Amino acid sequence: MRFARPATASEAAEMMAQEPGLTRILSGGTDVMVQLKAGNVDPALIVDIKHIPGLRAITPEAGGFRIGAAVSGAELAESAGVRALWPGVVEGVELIGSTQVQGRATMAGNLCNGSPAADAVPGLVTAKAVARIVGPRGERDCLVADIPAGPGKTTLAKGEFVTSIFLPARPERSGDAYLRFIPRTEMDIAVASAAVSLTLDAAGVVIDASVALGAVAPTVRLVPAAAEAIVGTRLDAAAITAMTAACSAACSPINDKRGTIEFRTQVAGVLAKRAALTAYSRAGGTR
Amino acid sequence: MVAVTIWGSLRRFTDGQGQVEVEASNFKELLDRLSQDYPGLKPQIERGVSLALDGRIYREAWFTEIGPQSEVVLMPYMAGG
Amino acid sequence: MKSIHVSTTVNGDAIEFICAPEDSLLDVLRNRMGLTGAKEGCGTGDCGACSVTLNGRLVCACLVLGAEAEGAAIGTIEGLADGDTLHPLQQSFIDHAALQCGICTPGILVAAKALLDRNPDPTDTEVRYWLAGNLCRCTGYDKIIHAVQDAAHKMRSA
Amino acid sequence: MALDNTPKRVFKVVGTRPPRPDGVDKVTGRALYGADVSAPGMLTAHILRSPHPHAAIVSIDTSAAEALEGVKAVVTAADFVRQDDGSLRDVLDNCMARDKVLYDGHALAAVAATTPDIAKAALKLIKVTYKALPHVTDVDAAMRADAPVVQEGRSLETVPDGMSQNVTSHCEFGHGDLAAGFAKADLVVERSFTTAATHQGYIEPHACLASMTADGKADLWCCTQGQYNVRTLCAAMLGMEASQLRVTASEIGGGFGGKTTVFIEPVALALSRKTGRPVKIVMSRDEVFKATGPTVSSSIDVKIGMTRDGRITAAEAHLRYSGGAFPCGTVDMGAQSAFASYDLSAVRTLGWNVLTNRPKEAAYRAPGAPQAIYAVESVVDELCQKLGLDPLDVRLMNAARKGTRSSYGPTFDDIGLIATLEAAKAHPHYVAPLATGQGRGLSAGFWFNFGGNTCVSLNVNTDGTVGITEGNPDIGGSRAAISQMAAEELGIPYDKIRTIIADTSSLGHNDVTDGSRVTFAVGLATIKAAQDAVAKMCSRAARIWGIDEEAVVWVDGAAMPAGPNAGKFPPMTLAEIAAVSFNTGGPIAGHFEFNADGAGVSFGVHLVDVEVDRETGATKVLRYTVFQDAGKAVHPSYVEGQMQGGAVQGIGWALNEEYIYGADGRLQNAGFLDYRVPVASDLPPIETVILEIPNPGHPYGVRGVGETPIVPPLAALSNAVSRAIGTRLNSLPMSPPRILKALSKG
Repeated sequence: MRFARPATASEAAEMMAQEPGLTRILSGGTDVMVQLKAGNVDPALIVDIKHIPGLRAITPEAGGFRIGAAVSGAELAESAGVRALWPGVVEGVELIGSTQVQGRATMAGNLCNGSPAADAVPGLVTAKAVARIVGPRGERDCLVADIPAGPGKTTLAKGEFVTSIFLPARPERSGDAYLRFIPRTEMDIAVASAAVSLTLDAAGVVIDASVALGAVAPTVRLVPAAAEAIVGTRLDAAAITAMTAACSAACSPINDKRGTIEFRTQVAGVLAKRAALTAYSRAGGTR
Repeated sequence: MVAVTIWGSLRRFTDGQGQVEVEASNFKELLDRLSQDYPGLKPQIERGVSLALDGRIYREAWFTEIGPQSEVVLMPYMAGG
Repeated sequence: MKSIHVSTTVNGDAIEFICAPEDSLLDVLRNRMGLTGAKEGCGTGDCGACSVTLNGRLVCACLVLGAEAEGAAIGTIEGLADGDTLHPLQQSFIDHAALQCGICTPGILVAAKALLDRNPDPTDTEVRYWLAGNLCRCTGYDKIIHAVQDAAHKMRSA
Repeated sequence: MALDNTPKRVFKVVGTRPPRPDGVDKVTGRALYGADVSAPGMLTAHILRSPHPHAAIVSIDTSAAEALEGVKAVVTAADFVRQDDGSLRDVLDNCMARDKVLYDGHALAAVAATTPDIAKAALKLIKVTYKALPHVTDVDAAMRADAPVVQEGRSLETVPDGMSQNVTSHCEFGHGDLAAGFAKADLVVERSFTTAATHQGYIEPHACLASMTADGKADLWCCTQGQYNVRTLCAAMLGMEASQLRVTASEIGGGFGGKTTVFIEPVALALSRKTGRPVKIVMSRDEVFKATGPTVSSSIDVKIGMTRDGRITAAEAHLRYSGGAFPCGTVDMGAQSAFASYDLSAVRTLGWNVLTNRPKEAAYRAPGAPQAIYAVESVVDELCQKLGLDPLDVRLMNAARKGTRSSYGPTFDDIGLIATLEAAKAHPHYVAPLATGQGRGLSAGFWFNFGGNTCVSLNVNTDGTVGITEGNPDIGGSRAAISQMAAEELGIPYDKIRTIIADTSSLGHNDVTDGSRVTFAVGLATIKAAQDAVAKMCSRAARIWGIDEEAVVWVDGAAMPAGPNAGKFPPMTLAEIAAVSFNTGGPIAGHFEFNADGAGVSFGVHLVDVEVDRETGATKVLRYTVFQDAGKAVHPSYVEGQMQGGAVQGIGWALNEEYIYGADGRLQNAGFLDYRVPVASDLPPIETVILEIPNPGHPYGVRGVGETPIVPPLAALSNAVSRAIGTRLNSLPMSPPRILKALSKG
């Protein structure tokens, strides 16, 4: 195994493209190091991207924020601006691991690890966040929702890696929230999770919504039917029931050591309901 | 004579009796006599037994004295955490 | 496998070491520097026994590569006391019997100091959530929370 | 000389909370644990483990591994002395599989190499040909006649004919006429329960460093609860004499019973013998989960009859425990402890141990008792609910007391159960209001407590300080408690005493730190060793004064002339006597060795409030109070610590901890991520109430306290959850999916 600390993104992409063996990006390292320890990956090259200029920066851009791929959860949590604009995204990132893991783990790493239970991803998906990707053939932008391809898999090509994630501006009276279920209060992987982002009109009626579920399908799942169920409502009981049902219907989870199909299906709906109510209140709505 | 209470699953080796009487003045004599009088108990005694004497549990202690009025209960050898 | 030469700072001392690319910072601290205060309880970031600070951030040393220490400032339990004067947290853990076997104690102290550096007056709930990544199997955490709070109180009134 | 042998009731040092002697080392990172030492020229070893739950080992070819550059030796079962004794053979076969691998993670070879990476690479070069065999991991399935047989020919003569060969032992306890008892009951409840295997979960993985020289002498450094037992086991497996093997116990990072045996220590010694170099082995966390002792898994039926006013008329329990792939006696202790809290005229418990393709059970805090008492206390609670009775009143009405014939045979002496129940009843927690969706549960618990073989030396230094050498690894502050008892007995300040833990060559045999024995038995031996030294100091003073040594008494740390000589000479303090010891006969030391008995049983009562999220099945523990009889709390902080730590391990067991096996027989959660021990944010403060009903078997009244606290939480939590959600779960852990499922049915 070789360890490299390139000075630029293009240099990093180049060395990964040229390496015939397995390569791994090291940003926070909280997933890669565990995989190395378990011996289930044996990369030929580890590329530390933390020293590439800009990758540890949070930069205001077009009313939103560009978040460098090496920004840790703890650093993101300290950014009052991002939290004010996208509180649900920040709370998702903050739920990744312990305080110690927060000191290292990154939003981009959480995305590129490809876990269907990744805490950062449902919020990013409902935010319509865009990842900037650098590869041997240059730079491209891609919706975060289009990056996960299945457990442990992404749509990134050989040599490509995420350099930043852009959280867009959003209209007034918008709010988002993320909730997950874990057996303990901390330190677990989500058994099911839900993110809801919505925008209200002046009367408190939902005019735009997005609902995404985690850990209930091979990738984080956007549930348009759940969003439709609440658009045009003030989250009355009937709307909530319809949204919950749409969420449960969208689930195709597995039975494993962390939870059953039945449990995940039911709890995903419960979490979506609770997240929607929080997002609604963050958007300034009163029911 | 000392009356020794044995535990239920050993009764098949004592002709069904839950309590047997043996001549003994200490733990060692008691175990020897039990093995002699009830050979079926021998494997268990060799694996190890504890002895409750008037409510106190002894794990080995051969020379622990047993009075004629003592309450003597045989128990499996115990190990803990 | 090519060894890497690393220059770093540990508890304020400039240190150089050679490590393999796959060595974790924990491996380096324990096996190359003889700093065995950070413990390996899991090697996967789930127990917190190897907590150290890396450029002021609380991290699990088992989830950091040794090579990443280049140019960084690392803080370990061995640097918590000021010479022969214990840090108030250390004294408080002894006074409140906040340790039994003590294997988790170095990690918890490093983590608790990182908390009090940021938040000198945390609530019990804040202490509990901050320390959720530090497993302790002996104490049930109760005396740990008391010890942290008492140290915080003493540090605030100092 | 005259020694005061009446139980002491006024204490100066015992009952205070001084700083522990190992405190500074442990808060500064200086304390040396199992993995913290190295030796010049040291090799590192790694162990090859079976991926199969059950397979015959057809062949092991180590030649390619041995040929790898940097590999210095490979060992397999062939490198150890085959044992005739069944239990020793089991320990050895668990360290290194001989003919069959019996569980996922079973060790079958080990490699010592110049670096850890080379050792790991070499493991991949060992070619093992397995013949896979059918496996069974569930205790009830393993009892069926057609179940795969884990080991043949292991059934004791106690097992009734016609059972599966997986049943290795059977026991029965109790007295009275069950049928008549049940006939008197107004209500009989019969329920079946299961509990998952749980791991002790100590944060320090097993680690050792072995060094054997060409003349056959060896040193072994390891984290263990009993260095003498390690010596006994390793010497037998290596064919060594005990005197040639010195075992030093490192500081120990938790044990809870799991470090009372050996796993890697004989392997490191064998590799060191083969290479002539020191060999270090440190287990990884997944090895700890896969191959070291979890507790038993269990399946239990309980039937209890009760009158309308709450009197238990008859009680019966059938317990099926599996201690994994080797015979295990834990069910005996479960069967004996199941009904220990009750005064019963008709009671019977039957137990069976069953082999499964799981790791060999190791003791875990009150082994066998939590499972049995969980089932019993759940049924008692259900009876209380159905009959509309207060669960504390019912327990008080039926409580075992002095003179009760216990369910396991002996008649109880002074025990603290009633006082403990009354303390719970009088506590504000018991009557605090509960909100909707919340529930309160309670349970009693019991442990026998052990004494055992103990040896202590006490040396009086010429400057008036004292060194104590004892032989039991300190897992929870025992060095402090022992120093306190010595200070009390000698009448000198606590900080004049330093207690250390001897290696096996420096002191006679001591049983492992188990069964809550140390503060009781080592404490007692320390008191006796102190009395031995005091007698010698009185004698020295008598000679200095020229009076009869019978006329000297020891008061407040000084020899005083007594009787006809009272007041004739000023008292001589310990320091003054010590200062002239070279002139008065040489160094002064006290010693005591014995096989302790009279440990005194221990009872506890736990109260817990929970709130259950009915939409997710999540349980939040809101309030928790532990009531326990400590006899006499020597260092109350560490007594509280035992009560709190045991309670939290029990909470983990009740709510989330479990060994999860797949249909393939492999352990699915061999790590702290998915083996979910409680974290700080899961818990409320754990309140404690220490009762002190003196143990007549100890001069200060001390009882062991360490094990009982893990017993009540299982049923206390289950009873609280059941009352909160209105339906009863009879299976542990009560994980959220199980609670949600119960709610959807209820």
